[in-house]
Amino acid sequence: MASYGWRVDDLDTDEMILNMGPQHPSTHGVLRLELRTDGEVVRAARPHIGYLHRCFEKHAENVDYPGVIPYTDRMDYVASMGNSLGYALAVETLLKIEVSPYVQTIRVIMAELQRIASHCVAVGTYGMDIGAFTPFLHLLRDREKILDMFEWTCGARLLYNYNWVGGLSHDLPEGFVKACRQFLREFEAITYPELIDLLLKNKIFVKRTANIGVCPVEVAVSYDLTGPNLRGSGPPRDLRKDAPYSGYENYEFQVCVGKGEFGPLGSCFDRNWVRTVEMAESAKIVHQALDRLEKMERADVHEKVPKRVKPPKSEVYSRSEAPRGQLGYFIVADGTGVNPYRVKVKSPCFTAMSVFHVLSRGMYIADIIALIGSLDVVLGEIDR
Amino acid sequence: MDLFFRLFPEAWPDWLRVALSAAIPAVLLLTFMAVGPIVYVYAERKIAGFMQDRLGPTRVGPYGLLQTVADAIKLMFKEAIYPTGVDKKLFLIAPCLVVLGAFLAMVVIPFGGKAQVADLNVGLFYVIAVSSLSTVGLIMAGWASNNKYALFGAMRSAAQIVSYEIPAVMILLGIVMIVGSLSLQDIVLYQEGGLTHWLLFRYFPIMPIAFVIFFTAGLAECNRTPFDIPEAESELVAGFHTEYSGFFFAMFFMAEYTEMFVISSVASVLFLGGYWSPLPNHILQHIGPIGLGPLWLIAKAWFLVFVMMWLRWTLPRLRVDQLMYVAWKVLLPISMVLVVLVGGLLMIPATRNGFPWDRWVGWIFTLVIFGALIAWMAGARLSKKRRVQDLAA
Amino acid sequence: MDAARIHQRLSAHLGEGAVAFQADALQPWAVVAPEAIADVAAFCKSDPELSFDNLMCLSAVDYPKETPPRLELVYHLWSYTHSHGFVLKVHLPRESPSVRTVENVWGVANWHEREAYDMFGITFTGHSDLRRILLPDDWIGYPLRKDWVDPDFYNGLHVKPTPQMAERSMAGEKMGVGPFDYTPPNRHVED
Amino acid sequence: MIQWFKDVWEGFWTVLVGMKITWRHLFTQKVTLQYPEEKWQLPPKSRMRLFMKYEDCIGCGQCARACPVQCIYIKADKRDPKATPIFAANGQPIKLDVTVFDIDMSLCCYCNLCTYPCPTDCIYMTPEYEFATTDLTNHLYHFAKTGAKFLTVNPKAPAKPAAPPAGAAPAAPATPKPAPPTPAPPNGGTPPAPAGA
Repeated sequence: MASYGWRVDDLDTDEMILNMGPQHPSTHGVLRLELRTDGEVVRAARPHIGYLHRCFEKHAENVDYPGVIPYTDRMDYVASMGNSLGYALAVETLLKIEVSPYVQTIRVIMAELQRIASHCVAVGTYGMDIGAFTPFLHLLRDREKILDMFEWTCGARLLYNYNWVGGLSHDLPEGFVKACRQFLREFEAITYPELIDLLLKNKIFVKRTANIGVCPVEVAVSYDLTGPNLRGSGPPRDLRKDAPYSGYENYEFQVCVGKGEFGPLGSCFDRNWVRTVEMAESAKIVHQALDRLEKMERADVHEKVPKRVKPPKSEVYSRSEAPRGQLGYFIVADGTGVNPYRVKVKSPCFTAMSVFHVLSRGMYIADIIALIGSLDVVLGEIDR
Repeated sequence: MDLFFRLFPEAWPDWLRVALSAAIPAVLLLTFMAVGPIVYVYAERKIAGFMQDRLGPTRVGPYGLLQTVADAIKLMFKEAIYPTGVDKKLFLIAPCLVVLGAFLAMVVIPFGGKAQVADLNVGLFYVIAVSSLSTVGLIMAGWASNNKYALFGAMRSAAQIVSYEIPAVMILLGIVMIVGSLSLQDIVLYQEGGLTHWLLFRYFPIMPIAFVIFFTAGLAECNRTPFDIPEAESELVAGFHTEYSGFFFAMFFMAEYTEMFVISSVASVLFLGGYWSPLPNHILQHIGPIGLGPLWLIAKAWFLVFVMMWLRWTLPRLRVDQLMYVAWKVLLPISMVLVVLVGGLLMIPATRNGFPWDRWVGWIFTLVIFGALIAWMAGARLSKKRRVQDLAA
Repeated sequence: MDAARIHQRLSAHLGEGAVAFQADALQPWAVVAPEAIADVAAFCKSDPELSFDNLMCLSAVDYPKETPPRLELVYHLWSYTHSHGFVLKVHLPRESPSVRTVENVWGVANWHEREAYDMFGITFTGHSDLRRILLPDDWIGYPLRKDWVDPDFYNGLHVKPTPQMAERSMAGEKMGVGPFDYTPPNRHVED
Repeated sequence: MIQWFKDVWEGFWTVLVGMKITWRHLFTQKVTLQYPEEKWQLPPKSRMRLFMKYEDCIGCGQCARACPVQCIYIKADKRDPKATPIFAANGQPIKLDVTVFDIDMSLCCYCNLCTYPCPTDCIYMTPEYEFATTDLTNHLYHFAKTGAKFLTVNPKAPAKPAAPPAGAAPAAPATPKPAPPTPAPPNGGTPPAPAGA
């Protein structure tokens, strides 16, 4: 047969720029991904962020110290109790205030309940990204119970302004301890095992997530992945154990680490597995905290709240373990004004997204969505 | 069709009589198939809701019954937008082809002894040929709507439907070898005599596996989870029908649900004994003069449609290359082995009519399954208290 | 290893004058010369004794009123192996601040530096793709500097309600919500 | 080869396990709340809409200063000392005449920071959440009203027995804080009436 003079590789198709987002059903908020795809395989990906930028740091310089807390709630709107706790701890180290153990225990209860609620959303939406719609709604049904508890305590369901500088805005209502125990029993008995069977042990889910988006430990540490993203790749790095704050040292719980059962360690499945197991650990912590609370007498939650917050001229970088990773506040106080001089937030999702272009080379388009879901990014926190 | 043919007087010219006798069942089928999706969409949303601990549509009409009627009317009057750069002719023909592909297969489905539009003696062959017609429509829709996501969806659906027809055809080969004829009417007549004679329980461990493979291939045929990759919501927004709106979107919707009913009815004809009632020697087969054949076929088909919906709200979605892996590396080898086994068993005179234990295994199998379902239904009480405050009480 | 010994180790490596040490702050820091930051960072990471393998946070702070007015880059480092932390600072002039990038040492610096460039105008030489990360690409000016004034228009849209608009709306006049009209947030604009 | 069989069996078995769970959820208690018919009683402390009892406001502006989004606007001018002294419910003498007290609920971030510094607890958040309007400017509530009846005798004065409070606020079901009534918006939505001195 006469050869036609062209060789096979002349025939390669040219690559196509595919725009995914900012209006896309599964980018967890307003994120635009510019993908250079060759057929189904992604050659290079470039995330564009900034669509949800609300100048948190500029606002923080124009409002007084307690006034910043409603703004911190709006950063990671899925786990806002964690944000305000981080900020309150930072300003308390500036003012050198030591909060009473009663308030510390309530803060731990609220932070851990918020962790369960946030991981419910994270694992639920991750299931929906892969296609399983039902686990998402089951988890949301239980998250509603946690939001009820928050509303019962401090009046708001999503953005609480509950952790104040030096104390809390409201005390726990009567019957809270009993209701919380009952909810946790139900969560551990029904929701958690069902989630494991319905979603995590499902062969299709395992096949879809087990060996994609594998992030080795050096890349994770170099790109400053923290929280479940880092623990999914192996090292048991958890701030609640390494640098305990707000009374975390007197609760025992394990640091959940990715095991790499179904594929290489550090895959999307492991990150998601860590989040699921962490929910059970948080439930254990809340049980212990409730026991501690019952043995304690009720202190006034406004006791250490200063009338006027004017810290001396100093700066501090304080870290706390938010559900999505290590949330750091770098606060510079100039000692004169009532407003903070500079507040810089190191948000865990911001650094998690920065590793995206490294992990996403050579993936399918369906896996890109799985990767974003497993990194569990919230665009409110990335764009601040 | 020949039933109506004798109705018309001989005096009329033949072509008119054939046309009329074909028109009446066609119109009947068309209305049945047009009403079908209205029921299926409502059933799907209600079942999805109940499986996710919520109520599903309850507002429009009593218990939300008129919800899909409202949707249909809305889609009828909504403006069908044609984005710029759309290939107008292809854009319009595509939904028609997809709907056509779904409807044509209804012609050979035997609803009763004589209640069948046309008893083609190549029935099965015709069904397979027609059901791949909708693939052409999908690709045309994806290509014509000038949208990268739609193109992805179209390419994926082409690869998926083509590669899932081969395991389905292999299984049909096994059935045809047992029954000896391609006509669906003969296949159903062969399964007369109650539950134990159904082909599902023939050569017991082999045919249930064949049924599962045929059902999975059918799922992939009509793009249902876990194979709904062409219109994967989370990646491709809506796949090939992203750009469609108004009545054309309704046509795609109708085609999908009709295809589901067609696949289920073909599966129930081949494996679950078509219009025969499960009880032996014609109990419940007809009450007085009225034959319950169509009722039985539709009941079995709707149970299979329920299983499809049940799967949709349980399983995540496969990736494209895993889809191909399942088709070529899992379903195909097993179905080839099954065909060889069935062929061998037919050759041996002893097992000419199935294994000796086929008879009583049928009853035990169904009782076990329905018993388990009822048992799980019992242990389903979740806590009644909806708000946390009443947890404390 | 506490901060003082880390400082000794650094100044031992770099020669005495390069690293000024501030001990009495809440978290003691060391000031490094702008041109020396690249190899200080490389040394911090590679040295087995320090092994700061994690750049926790890179922030920029603007001090216009200090003498001499400066832009400060603050590197918060952490070592997972020894679990100790340290703070490095770099003082930059406010006019055209530029410093070497540390992206090759810690990958996360890529996005932190892009944000510092976006908000403060600090150019990082050697950075892989230095462009604005949070603000739109055609935004003029660097908003987080202390002497930042909100522009009145951005691509024809009002950014700030003019005092007259606020008065007219407070007086009850219904401002039309057109593409360029602006319904001010009904607030008193104290002059 | 064995792995292939294990995969196929696991694939089939986990599908069945998943189906069992969803089948059971078909018959569990549903959680849907039919909103207009069934309404949930919000907990008393829930922060929905701000209300200000004009009779108790001494015009100090603490709430406006504490608000992070500056959505409270107060205009108050001196009362002439000769007029009859008036008092708030908790005995605070009212020395300023509040002419404009507007809260722009479209700006409010519901953070409840304004209720704490108020000396007379006259501003508080009520659990009433159904105040959607068609026009955004209707969310600008004006609490300053002209015909307000103030307490002319100091309720906390030790000598005389405390006169019953004037009950000027419209009666409504009781809610949190010192049992203040939930209000209908006094003249919400209408442009500010010319504030008389």
